Amino acid sequence: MNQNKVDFIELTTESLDIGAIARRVVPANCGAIVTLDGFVRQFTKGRETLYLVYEGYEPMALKEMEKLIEAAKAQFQIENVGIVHRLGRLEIGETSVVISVAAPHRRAAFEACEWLIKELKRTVPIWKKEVYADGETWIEGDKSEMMNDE
Amino acid sequence: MNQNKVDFIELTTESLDIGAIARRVVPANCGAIVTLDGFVRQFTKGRETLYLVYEGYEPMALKEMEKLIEAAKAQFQIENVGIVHRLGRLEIGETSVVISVAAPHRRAAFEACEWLIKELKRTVPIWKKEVYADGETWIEGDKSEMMNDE
Amino acid sequence: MKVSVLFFGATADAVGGREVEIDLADGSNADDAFAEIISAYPNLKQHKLLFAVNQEYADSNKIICNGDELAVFTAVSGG
Amino acid sequence: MKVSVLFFGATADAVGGREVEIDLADGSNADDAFAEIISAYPNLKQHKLLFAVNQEYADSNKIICNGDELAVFTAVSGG
Repeated sequence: MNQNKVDFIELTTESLDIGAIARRVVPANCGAIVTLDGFVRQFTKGRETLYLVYEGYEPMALKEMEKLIEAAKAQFQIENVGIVHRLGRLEIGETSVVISVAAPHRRAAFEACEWLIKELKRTVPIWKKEVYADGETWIEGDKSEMMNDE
Repeated sequence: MNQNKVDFIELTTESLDIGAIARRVVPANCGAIVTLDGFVRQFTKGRETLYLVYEGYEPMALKEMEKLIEAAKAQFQIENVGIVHRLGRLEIGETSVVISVAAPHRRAAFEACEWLIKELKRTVPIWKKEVYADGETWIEGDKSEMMNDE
Repeated sequence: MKVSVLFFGATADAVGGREVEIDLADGSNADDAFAEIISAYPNLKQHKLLFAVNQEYADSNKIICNGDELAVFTAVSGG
Repeated sequence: MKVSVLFFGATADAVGGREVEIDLADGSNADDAFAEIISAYPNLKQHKLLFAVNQEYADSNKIICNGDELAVFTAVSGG
């Protein structure tokens, strides 16, 4: 199966094409891709966001994403994984992260994709700043969650 | 939330653009879309497929897909659902079905998307014919599974 | 009364056509209708069949009416 | 010895910069280093912090070496 290996991780400031990302993880023996598309919400708890800025500790983020793929492949019967996270300024409705998982059976693809986004939000050093009409805030994750599982 | 309602179901013989389908289900209060992309496998149980032909009982298929969306929305906290199934001849690697589910929280999107593809494969009157080098076969689903749950 | 019966995929191949008209006694229910169809096209017996009336999965006891659209097909395999 | 310390997002705002150099006693471990950084930039105390050494989450007891890359940041919020 190694000749089909097409995992990839990328950080980019360009806009993300979900379909193109999903297509890149297709191997010949698979029948399903599950793709998570995370994007910029207009309203969070009733407050309107004008736009977001994502910043990453890029080399460490890539290493952590690589680790997530390795861990996902050890846990789930999946073939290929693609993770692309966008950085920089994102407008409302734009995609910030795409995770595509190809697997022979869709159950594993669903499980792995859900696990990957959960872990990405916990471990990959990327931060978002929400910009409102009247200010801006760097969003901080839940450290206790991070530390308990690491 | 009704002004954001953008559910859709379609049958088409055109090729499917996963990204474009996923984008159509984005409402302002959601942060995640989960998309299932089913496609034509080159090998099934070691046998090589040259191409597939999908046929549908189109008006009934649309009604059954509509019912699935209603049932999914009754069960899961989701906002919008798009289901597009392709019919006609499909080459290896082409997408046959895309199901995109947008939800405020990704857990519900994953659950609903997985439920929808499982039910679609059980209830929506569409059939596939696998064409091999040495013949062709209409694939028949598992009727007992269908009848037990209906 | 006359009703039309649609076939798809494997059942269309088995009966050699995609649509036929059958004559049914008034008051026939779905089970009666589908028994009639199968006896007219015994090739269908090789398949596990599902039945629909007016684009809904059929309840065995559903009374068939003039002009109804029946369909006979194998368990589905889309997706 | 000299090591560089990187800050991102909220911690970059708190210290007013994205990178500083600090002097550490030889044999310092990660806990010592980060205590030093926090005492130099007390604004950081307002945040729940994570620490990395050479682009890996830091083990408290990890001995810091000359030229290591340290980083101080808040719990992540990507995705």
